[in-house]
Amino acid sequence: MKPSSPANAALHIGLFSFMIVGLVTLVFHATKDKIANNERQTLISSLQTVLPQDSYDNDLLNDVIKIQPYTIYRARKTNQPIAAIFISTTPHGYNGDIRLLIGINIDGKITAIRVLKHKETPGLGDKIEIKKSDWVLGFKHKSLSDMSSAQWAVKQDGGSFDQFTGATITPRAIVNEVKKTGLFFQQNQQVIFQ
Amino acid sequence: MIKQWKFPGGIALGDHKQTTEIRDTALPAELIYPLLQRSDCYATATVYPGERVLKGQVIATQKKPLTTPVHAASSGVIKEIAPHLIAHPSGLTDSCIVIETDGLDEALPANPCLDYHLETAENLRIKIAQAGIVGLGGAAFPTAEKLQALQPIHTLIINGAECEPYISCDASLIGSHAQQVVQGALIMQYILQAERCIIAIENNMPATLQALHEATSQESIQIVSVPAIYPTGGEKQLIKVLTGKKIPANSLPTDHGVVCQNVGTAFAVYQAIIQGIPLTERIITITGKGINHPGNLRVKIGTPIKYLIEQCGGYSQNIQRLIMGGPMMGIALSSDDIAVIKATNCLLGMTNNELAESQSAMPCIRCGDCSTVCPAELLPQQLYWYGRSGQLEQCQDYQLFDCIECGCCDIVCPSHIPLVQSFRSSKGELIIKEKQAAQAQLAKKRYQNQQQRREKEQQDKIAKAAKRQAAIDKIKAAAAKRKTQGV
Amino acid sequence: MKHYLLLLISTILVNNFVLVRFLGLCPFLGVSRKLKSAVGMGLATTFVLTLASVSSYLLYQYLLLPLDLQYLRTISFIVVIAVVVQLTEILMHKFSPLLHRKLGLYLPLITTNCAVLGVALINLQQAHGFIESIVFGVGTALGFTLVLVLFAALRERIDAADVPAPFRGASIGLITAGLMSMAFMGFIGLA
Amino acid sequence: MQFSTSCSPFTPANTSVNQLMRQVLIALLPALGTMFWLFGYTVLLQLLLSSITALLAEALCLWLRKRPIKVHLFDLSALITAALLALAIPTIAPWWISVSGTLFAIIIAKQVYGGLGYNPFNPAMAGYVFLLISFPQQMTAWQSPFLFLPLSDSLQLIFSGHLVIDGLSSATILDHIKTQLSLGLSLTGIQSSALFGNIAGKGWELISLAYLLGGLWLLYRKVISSHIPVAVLSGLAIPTSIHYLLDTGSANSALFQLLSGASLCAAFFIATDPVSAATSNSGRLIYGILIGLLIYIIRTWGGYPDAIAFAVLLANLSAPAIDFYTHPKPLKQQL
Amino acid sequence: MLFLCVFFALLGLGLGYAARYLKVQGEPLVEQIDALLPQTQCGQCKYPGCRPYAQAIVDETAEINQCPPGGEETIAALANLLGVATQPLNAEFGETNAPAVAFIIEQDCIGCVKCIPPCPVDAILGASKQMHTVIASECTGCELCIAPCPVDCIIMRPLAPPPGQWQWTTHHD
Amino acid sequence: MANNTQTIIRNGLWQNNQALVALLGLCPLLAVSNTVINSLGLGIATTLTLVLSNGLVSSLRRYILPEIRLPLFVLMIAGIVTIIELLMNAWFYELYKTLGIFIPLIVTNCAIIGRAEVFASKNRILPSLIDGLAMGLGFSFALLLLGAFREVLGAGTLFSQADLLFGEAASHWQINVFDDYSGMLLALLPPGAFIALGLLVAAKNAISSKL
Ligand SMILES: Cc1cc2nc3c(=O)[nH]c(=O)nc-3n(C[C@H](O)[C@H](O)[C@H](O)COP(=O)(O)O)c2cc1C
Ligand SMILES: Cc1cc2nc3c(=O)[nH]c(=O)nc-3n(C[C@H](O)[C@H](O)[C@H](O)COP(=O)(O)O)c2cc1C
Ligand SMILES: Cc1cc2nc3c(=O)[nH]c(=O)nc-3n(C[C@H](O)[C@H](O)[C@H](O)COP(=O)(O)O)c2cc1C
Ligand SMILES: Cc1cc2nc3c(=O)[nH]c(=O)nc-3n(C[C@H](O)[C@H](O)[C@H](O)CO)c2cc1C
Ligand code: SF4
Ligand code: SF4
Ligand code: SF4
Ligand code: SF4
Ligand code: FES
Repeated sequence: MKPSSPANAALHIGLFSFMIVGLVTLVFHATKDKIANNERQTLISSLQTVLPQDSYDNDLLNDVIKIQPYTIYRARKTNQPIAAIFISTTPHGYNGDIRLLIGINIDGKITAIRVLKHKETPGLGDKIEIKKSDWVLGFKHKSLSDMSSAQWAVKQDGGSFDQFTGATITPRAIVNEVKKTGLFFQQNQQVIFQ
Repeated sequence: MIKQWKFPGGIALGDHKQTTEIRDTALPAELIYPLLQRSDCYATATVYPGERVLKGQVIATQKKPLTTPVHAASSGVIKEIAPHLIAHPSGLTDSCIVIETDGLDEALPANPCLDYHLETAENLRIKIAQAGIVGLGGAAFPTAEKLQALQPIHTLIINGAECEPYISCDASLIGSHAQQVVQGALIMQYILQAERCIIAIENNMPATLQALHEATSQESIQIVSVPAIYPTGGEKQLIKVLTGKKIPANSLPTDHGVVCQNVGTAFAVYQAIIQGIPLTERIITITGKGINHPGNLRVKIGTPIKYLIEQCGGYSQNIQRLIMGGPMMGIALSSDDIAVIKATNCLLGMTNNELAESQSAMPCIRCGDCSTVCPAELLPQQLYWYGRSGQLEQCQDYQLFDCIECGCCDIVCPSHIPLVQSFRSSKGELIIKEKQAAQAQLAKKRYQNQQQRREKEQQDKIAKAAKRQAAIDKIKAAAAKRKTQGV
Repeated sequence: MKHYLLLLISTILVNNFVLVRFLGLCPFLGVSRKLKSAVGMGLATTFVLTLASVSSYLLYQYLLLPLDLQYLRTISFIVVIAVVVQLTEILMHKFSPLLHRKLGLYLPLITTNCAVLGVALINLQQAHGFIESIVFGVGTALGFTLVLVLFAALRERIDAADVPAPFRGASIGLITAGLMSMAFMGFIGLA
Repeated sequence: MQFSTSCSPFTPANTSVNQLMRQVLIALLPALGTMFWLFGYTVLLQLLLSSITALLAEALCLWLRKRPIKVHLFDLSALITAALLALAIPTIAPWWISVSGTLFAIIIAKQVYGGLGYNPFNPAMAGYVFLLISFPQQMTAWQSPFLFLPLSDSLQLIFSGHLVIDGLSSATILDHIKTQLSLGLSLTGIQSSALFGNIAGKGWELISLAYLLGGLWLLYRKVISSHIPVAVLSGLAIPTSIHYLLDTGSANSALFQLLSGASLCAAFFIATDPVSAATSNSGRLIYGILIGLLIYIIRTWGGYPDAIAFAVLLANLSAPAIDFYTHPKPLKQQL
Repeated sequence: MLFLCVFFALLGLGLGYAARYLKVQGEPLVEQIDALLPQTQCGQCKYPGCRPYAQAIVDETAEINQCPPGGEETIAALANLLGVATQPLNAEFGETNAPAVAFIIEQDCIGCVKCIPPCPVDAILGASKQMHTVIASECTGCELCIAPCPVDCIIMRPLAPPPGQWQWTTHHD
Repeated sequence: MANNTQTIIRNGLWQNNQALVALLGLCPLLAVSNTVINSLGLGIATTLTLVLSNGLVSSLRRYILPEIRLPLFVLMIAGIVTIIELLMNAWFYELYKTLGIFIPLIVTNCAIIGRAEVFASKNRILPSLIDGLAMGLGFSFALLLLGAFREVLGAGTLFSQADLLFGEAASHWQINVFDDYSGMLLALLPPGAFIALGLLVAAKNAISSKL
C-alpha cells in the first residue's frame, strides 16, 4: 500500500468530519430545548419529592442560594418564604460521603428528606434509599423544637430514631446531619431568605 | 576432620546395605558387549565373527569422541555381531558383539609398571584410555577424558559415598582392596597434579572407614565421612559438601579445579597402570528380597544377568521387578536376558512389598515439598506443570536440564506424581525439538543452495542462448552485408 | 498532596477501572494470555491513557468550552484519542516490530478501549482539574496494568489446569476476573 | 524371565494427600472445641451443614466430569474447605448461608478450575467473601460469646430463624472498635467495654489460642512450613507496632491485632493452603507479608473490620505473579 | 464548528506525515514465520515451499493451518507468534504423518534420474543408468520423488530412533 | 467469507456472537446488565448504532483512505452515537441517566469498530446492514440473558423499572420471581457480572459442543 499524500488524508478527515459534525449539530439543535426541559423537569421533580408542588408558587430553580457547605432552594408562596430545600453532605457514612436532600418548613418542621448519593454497604447501609426501605419517611414532620436535642439521635444513642438491623453508623450519620441542617436553618433564616 | 558444608535438599533414606565378602563368579558360556556406550556414542567393532579373541584383547575401539575401547573379558570365539537386548531404559535391541567363551580364559600378556612416577602424566592418561576405563560410579564417562583438565586441579575427590540404598559394591571393594584403591587414587592425583586428595564415604560404614584408615596411614590422603543424606554421592553435591563450592549449571567440576572419581574407577586405574590389565571386570551388588542369595560379586563385564542370578541362587517367589542400579536412579529391566555393562553397579530384585504399591497420581497440590528436597534447587512442581501443559520453553527457563534425576522430589510427593518420568519426557521432547530444528535448518540451507544453483543455471542458459543468438545475428548480418555488397 | 494520593489509590485499587468500573475489558481479556505481552500492553496503554487524559482535558478547556461545543465532546475526544493511538502504533511499528505484531490486533483496539474515552469522560463528569486529570489518567493506567499483569500470570497457571471443557478459555477467564473483582471489593472504604 | 518396567525411583512415598488433609482436620479440633464451649451446638450444626453440602457438591461435579468419585472425594480437601467456612461464618447464621457459601466455594472457586490443586483462589475464603458481600446483614451478626445454646434452640435458630433471645447477637470486637472509633471515642474507652476480654475480644482470644495450638501442631508434623505463618504474622505485627508507637490513641497493639479476629487462623490454616499460595520459599515470604500488610491496611483504613478473607484472596491473585518474579534461578545466575 | 473541522484536518495532516516518514522498512516477520515451518519444502500447503507460504501468511492470503508436516505444533507456534487463536489443521491440505524418509529399493531402480530434480534438498544421489540412493540424514520426507519414479521403487520408511536417540515419553495425562 | 444472508445471521446471533464468542463490547455488557430493562435499552441503542455504522462505513468504503481508516470509522461511529445520545437524552431521559456514560461509550464498543473493520469495509451495503442487525441482535440477546440472570438472582425480580423505557403504563410490569427473597447482592455487583457472563459463555460452549 502506498500512502497517499498527507494533504489528501487531511482533506479526507476534514471533509468527513465536516459532514458528521454538521449532522450532529443539526440533531443537537433539534433536541436542544427538549433536553434542557428534561433536565429542568428532573431537578424539579427531585425537589418535589421533599416539598409538595402545591405548597409553593415561585420558580424554585431560580431561587437558589449557596451558603457553604449547603446549596439551598428557597420556596415561597405569594412571595412569602415558606420552606427551604437543602442539599447537604455528611462525611460520616460507613463508606464516605452521603448526600442528602432535606426539606424544612419555615417553622422548623422537616417536610421530608431523601438520599441523593451514598456509598454505604449494599444490603446493610443502603436501606436509606427510598427504593429499599421507607426508613427515610420517618423524618416527615419531625421538628427540632418538638424534640429535645437528645432525642434527635438513633435509639442506640438514646434517641428516638430507629436504626436498622446490623447498621447503626449510617442512620446515625443521617440523623445527625438532618439535625445539624435544621439547627443551621433555625439560626440563619434571615440570611437565607434575604 | 576437614570442614564440611551442606548441600541443599536431599533426604535420609533407609540404607538396606549388606557389605559382604566379594564372591567370584564362574565363567559364563557367552559374553555380550553392546557397541552403544554413553547416550549416542557407539564404539566401532574391530573383530569379525569366527575370530578367536583372548582375554584383554580389544574387540571395539574408540573411533568417535567420548567412546572407549572394549576388551574381551575371557578368551573365546566371536559368535556374532547382531542386535540383542541391551541394558537401556528403552528396552530396545541394539547391535552387540557376542563371544562364545572357550573356558580357557587365556589372556594377553599384562604390561605392568612398577613405578608410575617415572611415566609422564600424558602417558598414564593414554594407558588409562587404552584400558577402556570409564567412570564406574554410574555415568560411564571416559575417565581419561576427565583426567585431562584444562584448568589446574586442586582437589581430587574419590567418591565412595554410595548414597543409594542397597548398593554396597564400593564398600566391599574398599573392604578387600583398600590398598589398591588408594594406589589408584594416588596415580590420578599424580596425573592431575592435585594438591589434595579426599576419599569420601558415608558415616554409616564404620568398618569401611576403618579399612581405609589402615590403608592410608602412610599417605597424604584425607578420609572424610559425610552424612548419609541421599544424594551426597552426586558429584556436585559431594563437591559442595567437601569444598563448599557450588558448581554452576553448564559448567564442569574441572572448571573449578575439582575432579571427582568413583572408588571402583580408582581401583580400575590401579589395575591398568600398576598391573597393566584393562578393565574387564567389576564388582556388582546383587541384592533385594527378590534374590535368594544376595551378595557382592566380582563379575566379568558382558556376563548375562540371567547367569549371575543363577549364581546367586535364583529369584525368590514374589520377585516383581529387576532393576539395574539403585532404587532411586536405576533402570527397570524388562528381561534378564541382558548383559552387564561397565556402568552396572547393582542388580536389584524387588518384591511387591518393597515397591511402591501403584497408587494413582493425584493432581499436584503445590505443597512445595519437592522443591524443599531438590538438591539442584529447582522447582519440580513448576517444571511438572509446564511440562504437563506443553510449555517447554518455560521448562527450560526453570532450568529443566539442571535436574539430575535423583528422584528425591518423586518420593516425597504426597500426590504420588511420577515427576522424574515427567522431567525425562520433557527433556526428551526438547531434545527432539532441537534436533528437528537443526534438521530443518539443514534442509533449508540445501534447498536454498539448490534454488541458487538452479537460478544460476537458468541464467547461464539464457546468457548462453543470448550469446548464441548474438552470434547468429552477427553471422546473419554479415551474410546480409555480404549480400548487399555482393549485389 | 494527600488529595492526589487518595485519588491515585482510589483509581488504582478502590475504583479499579477494569474490575470495578468495567472499562477496558476487551484488551483485558484479549491480551492476557501471556505475562510478557501483558506487560507490553500495559506500558502502551499507560502511555496512551496519560496522553489521552491530558489532551482531552486541554481540548475541552481551550477549544470546546470557549466555542460552546460541549455536545461534540464525544466526537472530538475520540478523534484525539484515535490520533494518539495511531501515532503510538506507528512509533511502535517502527521501533519494536515484534511487540507491534504481538499486540497487533489490540493496538488499534486501544482506541476503542473504553478506558481511554472513559478517562476523558469521567474527568469531565467529576470536573477534574489539570493535575487531577493527569493523576487520574496515570492512576487508571497503573490500575489497568496492575490487574492485567496479575491476571495474565493467573491465566498462565490456569492454562495448565485441568479445567472442564465448557469452561476452558474465555469462560474461566471471566470467572477468574469475577473472583478478582470480588477480592478488590476488599479495598472499599480505603479512599 | 520378563519383568514389568517403569521409571525410577522405585521407592514408595510415605505421605499422601489424604494424610496431609487429615492432619489439618485434626489440627482444627482445638478451635472447634473452643467454639463449641463458647457457642454451643450452633457451631456443630454449621459444620455438619457445610460438610454435607461440600461432599455432595464435590461428588456431583466429579460425576458430571466423569472422574473417579471415590478417589477424589476421599482426599478430604472438600472437608477442610467446609470446616474453615463453617468456623468463619457467624454460628447463628441461617442454614442457607452455609449451604450457599459452600456451594460457591466448591463449585465456582474450586471445581470449575478442575478441582483439587488447580484453584487459584482459596475456596473457603472465596465462599466467605461471596457470603459477606451477598448477605452482609446475616454475616455481621455474631452470636454473643459464652451464650451456650442448647440443641433444640440451635436447631430452631438455624432452620427457622424465629427464635428471639435477648443479647443473642453482637458485633465482633473488631467491628465494634471500628464503630466506636467512627464516633470519635478513644481506644481506652472502648477497651473497657463489655465486649473486651483480657487482650482482644472476649472469648475470641481463646479461639485464637486454639488456632495457634493447632497451627503449632501442623508445624511440628511438617504439614506446613513456617514461612507463611511467620510472614503473615510479622506482616501484620510490624506495621501495627509502628502505628501503635506513633499513635497510641487510635491504634491497636500488635498483640491485640494478632489475637483478634481470625489472624491466627489465617496465618496457620488459610494462608498456608498450598494450592493457592506462592510456591517457592522466598515467594511464600512475600506472599505472607502481603497478606499481613493487607490485613493491617484494610483493618485500619478500609471498610471491612476483619479483612482476612479479602487479604487472602488479594494475595491469591498475586501468587502466580509472585512465583513468576521469584522463581530461583539457582546456579546459573550466581556465576 | 468549522474551527473544529479545521483542527481535525490538521491532525489528519500530522498523521499523514507521520505515516509517511515513519514507514517501516522490510518485513522481518517472514523470516520469523519461515523459521517456525518444518522446511520440508513439500508444497502441501499449495505454495512452492515453506518460505512462499510464510510470505502468504504475512500477506494474509493464507491461514496458519495449512502445513501438514508441521501439524498442530507448528500451528500453535505460529498462533503464538502472530497473537491469533490456534485452529485445527485444515484437512484439505493433507494430514500429519509420522516422520519418514524415502528409501530406494535398489534392485528395482533403473537409473532414470527422474527422481533427482524434484528433490528439494538434493538428497538423492545417482547418475543416469546407475542405481540411485537416498541420503537418509538429508531427506526431509517430502514424498516429491515418489510420483515421478516410473517403476515405483521409492518407498517411505518410518523413522524409528535407535536406542541412542531414544527418549522417555510420558505415560500419564 | 460466505456472504449469504443466512450465514451472516447465524454468525451474528450464535456462531460469532460478539459478546459470547468474540468477547467484544464487554464493558457496557457487564456494566449495565443488572436489570432486564437496562439491558434492553442498551441493546437497542447498540443495535441501532451497529446497523447505522455498518451502513455508513459500507456505503462510504470506497472513499476511505486505508491508512486513516480507523480514525474515520471512529469519527463516523462517534457521530452516530452522539446523535443517538442526543435523541435518548430527549426522549428517554430517565433511561439515559441510568445508563450513564455507557451511552457515549458505545463509541468505543469494540464490537462496533470490529464489525466496521472486518465486515462493512469489505462488503456491500445490504449484507453490511444485515450483519449489523444480526450482530446487534446477538449482542442484545446476550445482554438480555445476562440482565435477566442477574436481576432474578440479585433481586428476585424481572422487568423492574419498565417505565424507564415504556412509559408510566409499564411501571407495574415488574414480576416478583421469588417472594420474600432477600436478594443475592453479589449478582448485582461487579463480581457477579463477570461470573454470570463466564457461566453464560460456558453454557454456550456446552450447547455448541452438543449441537
Ligand atoms: C463488611 C461490613 C460492612 C458494613 N457496612 C455498614 C454500613 O454500610 N452502614 C452501617 O451503618 N454499618 C455497617 N456495618 C456495621 C457496623 O460496622 C456496625 O456493626 C454496626 O453499625 C453496629 O450496629 P449495632 O449497633 O446494631 O450492632 C458494616 C459491617 C461490616 C462487617
Ligand atoms: C558432554 C559431557 C562432557 C563432559 N566433559 C568433561 C570434561 O571435559 N572433563 C571432565 O572432567 N568431565 C567431563 N564430563 C564429566 C562430568 O563432569 C561427570 O563427571 C560425568 O558426566 C559423570 O557424572 P555423574 O556420574 O554425576 O553422573 C563431561 C560430561 C558430559 C556429559
Ligand atoms: C543422584 C546421584 C547420586 C550418585 N551417587 C553416587 C554414589 O553414591 N557413588 C558414586 O561413586 N557416584 C555416584 N554418583 C555419580 C557421581 O555423580 C559421579 O558421576 C561419580 O562419582 C564420578 O566418578 P566416576 O566418573 O568415576 O564414575 C551419583 C550421581 C547422581 C546424579
Ligand atoms: C495446610 C493446608 C491448609 C489448607 N487451607 C485451606 C483453606 O484455607 N481453605 C480451603 O478451602 N482449603 C484449604 N485446604 C484444603 C485444600 O488444599 C484446598 O481445598 C484446595 O485449595 C483445593 O484445591 C488446606 C489444605 C492444607 C494442607
Ligand atoms: S511434592 Fe508433588 S504435590 Fe507437592 S508441589 Fe511437588 S509435585 Fe506438587
Ligand atoms: S529429580 Fe530433578 S527435580 Fe527432582 S529432586 Fe532430583 S534434581 Fe530436583
Ligand atoms: S506444507 Fe509445510 S513443509 Fe510443506 S512446503 Fe508448505 S510449509 Fe513447507
Ligand atoms: S528423497 Fe524424496 S522424500 Fe526425501 S527429500 Fe528428496 S524428494 Fe523428498
Ligand atoms: S467494550 Fe470496553 S474495551 Fe471493549
